[in-house]
Amino acid sequence: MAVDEPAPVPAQLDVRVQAADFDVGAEIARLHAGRTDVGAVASFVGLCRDEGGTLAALELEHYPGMAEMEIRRVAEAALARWPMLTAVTAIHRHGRIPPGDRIVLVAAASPHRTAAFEAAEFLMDFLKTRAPFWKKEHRLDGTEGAWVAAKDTDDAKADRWR
Amino acid sequence: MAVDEPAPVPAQLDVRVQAADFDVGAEIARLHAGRTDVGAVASFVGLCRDEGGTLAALELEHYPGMAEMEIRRVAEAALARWPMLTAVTAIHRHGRIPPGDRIVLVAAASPHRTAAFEAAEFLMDFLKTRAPFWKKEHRLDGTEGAWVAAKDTDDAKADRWR
Amino acid sequence: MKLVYFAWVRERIGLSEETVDVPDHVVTAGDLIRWLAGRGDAYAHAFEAAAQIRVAVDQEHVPQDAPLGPAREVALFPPMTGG
Amino acid sequence: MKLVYFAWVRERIGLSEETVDVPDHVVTAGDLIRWLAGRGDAYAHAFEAAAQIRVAVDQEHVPQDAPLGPAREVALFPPMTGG
Repeated sequence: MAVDEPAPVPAQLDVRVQAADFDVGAEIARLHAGRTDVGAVASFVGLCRDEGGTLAALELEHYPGMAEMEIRRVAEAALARWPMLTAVTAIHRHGRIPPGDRIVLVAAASPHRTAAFEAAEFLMDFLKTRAPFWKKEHRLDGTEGAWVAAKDTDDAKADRWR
Repeated sequence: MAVDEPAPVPAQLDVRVQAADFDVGAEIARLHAGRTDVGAVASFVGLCRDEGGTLAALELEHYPGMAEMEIRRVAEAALARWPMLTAVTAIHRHGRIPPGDRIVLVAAASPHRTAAFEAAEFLMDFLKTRAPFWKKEHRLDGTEGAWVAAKDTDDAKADRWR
Repeated sequence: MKLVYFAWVRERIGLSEETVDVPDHVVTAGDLIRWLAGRGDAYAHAFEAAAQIRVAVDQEHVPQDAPLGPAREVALFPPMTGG
Repeated sequence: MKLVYFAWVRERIGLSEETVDVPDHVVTAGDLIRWLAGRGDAYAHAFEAAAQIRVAVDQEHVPQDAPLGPAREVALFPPMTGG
């Protein structure tokens, strides 16, 4: 495991903040298309989950500009920490997202699997705790839902990497 | 994190050993399609990698029958270890696979991300060390390549989970 | 100084953004939160759990004890819940 | 007893599978490997690094000290390199 070997070409970094859905298969394929030095792509899809059967949608508010910059900073930290990574993609949606729909994708490509897995988990841990997004619930009965509370466990997961 | 909460319906388990390629986006989508209790799908794609620019293809030999059974045993161990998992998919190809092509997909779905990430990494670690597949190199110059040697680091990764 | 608010901070104040003249004694991000909390009931409610409030100066996270310096845009918001 | 071979074990022996009558003193998987290694140069080469050889009895991994019991199919192969 040549963890300290530099990638042969600069790593590809793709960060998007958008209202539209994304194509998971196409995004993962793009991380290794046309190259033969990538052995591993680890990825994560986060979905709008309905805990109690009462959710109409989550409204994702974001800080335009900073959201993209902050995710880019997290992705650059991952590239610095795992120099063997060949590519990282992070896409985060905003706006109204119903249960079952995709919210976020992170994917990391590398010659070997450990760096790809670790980087994908690192990206999610810091994206959760640093990217300026906030979720508000809209309920099926039309009543106003609550703002989703931040979880201490998410801070603890991010702190593991320090 | 209700790690010990049983999944509301039996987890979906899909194991395939096949010569054909697979559709990563469709497989990941299938892990959460039609349900709203899945918040996380972690996945891994393993690709044929050409270290030195001399590889024509890897030939993947497998033990028919046992290959599928052993991957299924590994997937069942993951479901036992992370009872919150809602679905696991593992697809492993055999036959001749050129550099850049997909070899393996594992994906795990769960309400929360930690179980999905851990299970995907667990599946790969044990699939590497327990599933009866062997890789032989075919070289571009037509000379017979070597059988790929098993790595001690892969055994060490699998041992972490014991 | 331009202030921008998000999520329940925005809802409680009733504004997405505003431009304010900040008195000289407001040096750090924490000073700003305490000063804003004194601007009326809506602000007091928004900043009642002051320690929870996150601050970004020109779109970068800063701790509450960081000096604001020549900030163009200061954002105040609850802990993030994206991902 | 049906024996099946994979990867370089198969190549060195020159057979994918064969059915053999195993003598009574062959009790464990390790006994089987040692007995096979004595069946000629090809087998000796296949099993020269005996400790590396993996064994599956009726398509389940077993350690070399496991008794073979009433096995229908015993597979002998190198460490796996899938994934």
